[in-house]
Amino acid sequence: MSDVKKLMYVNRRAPYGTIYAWESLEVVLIGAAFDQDVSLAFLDDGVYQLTKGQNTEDTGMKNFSATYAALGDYEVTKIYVEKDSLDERGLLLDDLQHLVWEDEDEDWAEKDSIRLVSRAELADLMADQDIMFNF
Amino acid sequence: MSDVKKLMYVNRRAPYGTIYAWESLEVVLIGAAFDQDVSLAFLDDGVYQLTKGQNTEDTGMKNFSATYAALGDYEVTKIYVEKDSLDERGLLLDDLQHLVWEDEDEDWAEKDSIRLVSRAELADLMADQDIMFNF
Amino acid sequence: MKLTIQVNEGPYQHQAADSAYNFAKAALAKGHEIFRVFFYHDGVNNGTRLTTPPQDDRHAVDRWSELAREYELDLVLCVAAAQRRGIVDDGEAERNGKDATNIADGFRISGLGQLIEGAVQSDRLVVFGD
Amino acid sequence: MKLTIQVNEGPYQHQAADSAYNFAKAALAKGHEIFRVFFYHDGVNNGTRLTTPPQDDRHAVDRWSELAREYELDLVLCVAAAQRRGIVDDGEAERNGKDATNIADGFRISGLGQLIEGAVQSDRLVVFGD
Amino acid sequence: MSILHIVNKSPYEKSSLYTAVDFVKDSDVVLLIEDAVYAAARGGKAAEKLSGLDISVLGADLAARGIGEDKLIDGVSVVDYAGFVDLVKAKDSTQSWL
Amino acid sequence: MSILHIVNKSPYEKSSLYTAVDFVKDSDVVLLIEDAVYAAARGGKAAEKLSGLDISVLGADLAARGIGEDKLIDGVSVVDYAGFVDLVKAKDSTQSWL
Repeated sequence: MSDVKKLMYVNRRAPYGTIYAWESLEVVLIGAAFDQDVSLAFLDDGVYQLTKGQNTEDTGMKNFSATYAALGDYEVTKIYVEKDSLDERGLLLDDLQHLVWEDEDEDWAEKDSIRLVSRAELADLMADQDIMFNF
Repeated sequence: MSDVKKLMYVNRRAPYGTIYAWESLEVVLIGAAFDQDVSLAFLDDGVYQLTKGQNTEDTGMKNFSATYAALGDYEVTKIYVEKDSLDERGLLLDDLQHLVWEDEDEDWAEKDSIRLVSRAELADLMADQDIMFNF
Repeated sequence: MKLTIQVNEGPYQHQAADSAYNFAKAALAKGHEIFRVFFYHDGVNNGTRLTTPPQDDRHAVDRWSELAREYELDLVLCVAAAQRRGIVDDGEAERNGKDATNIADGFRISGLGQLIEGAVQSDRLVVFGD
Repeated sequence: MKLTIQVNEGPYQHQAADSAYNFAKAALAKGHEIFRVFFYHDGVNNGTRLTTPPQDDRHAVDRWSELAREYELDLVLCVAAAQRRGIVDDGEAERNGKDATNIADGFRISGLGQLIEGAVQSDRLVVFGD
Repeated sequence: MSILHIVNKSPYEKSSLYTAVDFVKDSDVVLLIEDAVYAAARGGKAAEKLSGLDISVLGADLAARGIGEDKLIDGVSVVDYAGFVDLVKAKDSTQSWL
Repeated sequence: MSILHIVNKSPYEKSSLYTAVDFVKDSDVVLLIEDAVYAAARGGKAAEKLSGLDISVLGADLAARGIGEDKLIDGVSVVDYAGFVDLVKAKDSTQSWL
């Protein structure tokens, strides 16, 4: 499988204020069909994309937050959340949705998709990518 | 002249990276015909709009910096530049264009249009406006 | 209260376009008068009838058109900004030799003076942008 | 080197659209191959033929069309983004019941898969945005 | 005269809020909308910038971002769009810190 | 593998540059384009963030903003668009800190 590349979607924007979060999630869903080695990184205001309890009703905008929970079904299982960004914003891991995937190799055991990483760890992961998508 | 309002154009963006600086200057030129009490404020990255020596040739973009020098002819004579913004960017007044206007009441004496102000002074000026234009 | 509203960004990309619409609707519901809504910069992109958003999303253009119909709103697209972004009515198409128009119902194209006039004639100017 | 270029912003409002064009031109001049230019988000607004910038300014749309003609570039507008912003070709007009089209010469509308494919098939992806 | 200062950008992404607060006078109100509502979330580093100011936050934008009113710093008022309109009327002018 | 970090926003307006520099490794290059070129101007508060990094700046964008090369901090390289292309080729991947 030498033609499998490492793709990372780098999410640094809050949802709703701009469309970048939503339209980049659309890329991830389409990209899942390409059988590449995919990961998502959330840092800076991007961590806000994953918060629980989003209700857009009074803004008239479309609520797309439920889509993140479907990522496991698309075999997108590596979701890196950068810890400093959470800390700066007063967020805890528990403020984010609990995203999981089912591991086919372990009798469909449910596993966490979100992996908390430091800036240094995320930098190492980025250095290892073939392609980074920025929105 | 009770129908004369105080209008302030508040410029906080760098030129060229986005079109806001250029298109807001277009508003100022058109607005000059309305015989209101007009002033311009430059703060944050807006102070970059007034820098000398802009040459856009290699970017392919239109250089509109010469237009600022024409503001005096449009009777736009109050140009407030916020000093903290200059300091933070390492800019001196001498890095900006020398903008002038001719005072009809004093035999067309040439006077400086740019007035350096502190944040507190600019806040006082803003509090005194009827309308502020933001771009 | 008489209001002029300025919209600096296009639909969908920035929430500014949504905020402006929601604010306008609330002001009208409270009985205030909207003298004019002036679309500037990418804001002119709110005035194209060629938009087809997903069916489960709001239609950012049509709802302005509907609000304009209901309240006889004056929705003005800046001509200079519209020319740069390709928003065209019959007059502009003829002037600039374009083979199509895309302006939406309830919008008109006019000069920047309309923004100044709106601001001066109104009690308040409220700006929505990026 | 084989390149895919992604453009996230429309013409004039953000320099991103200019930077992408200047970068593309320089890469072609050096003999590199541009596999695809993918216009996403407001970037699809680079592909409307209804634009009429001031005569003393660059024509941000026409120069892409000319570059495409000279180098047989593949200029792709994302269909989902184009529907939200009102960029329409013949097929889209028919599908969505629109009475006009505005797509410019040398551009085509296609799916997001074209971005992924471009990135995977190329040696580098370079993104220009806000 | 009094000003309604409207801020719509996240303080973690853009400097607008930090500039805006330097220009707020005693009779003014700061209204946080869109991504600026994050500034009023308790525990965030930006929250301290708001202390001592008369702050309103648009409820629709808080809800969209999943920020419960129990997570706000003390003393901020939550308003709906009608309340936004009332604030515009109550102050003599508006300034949008874009 | 090495990364070309592309930054295009003013450090005085947006936080992108401050985040980007946290992710730069020894083999990486930071390229400043558009409004990010202001970061490399001597005397500005953002300049110190660049010390110790391999910095290139797009000359066309410096000239547009009236920043002479004599006003740049020490050690930065000025490149044209062709040099931008060379940097993309020289590094294994690119990351645009939008």
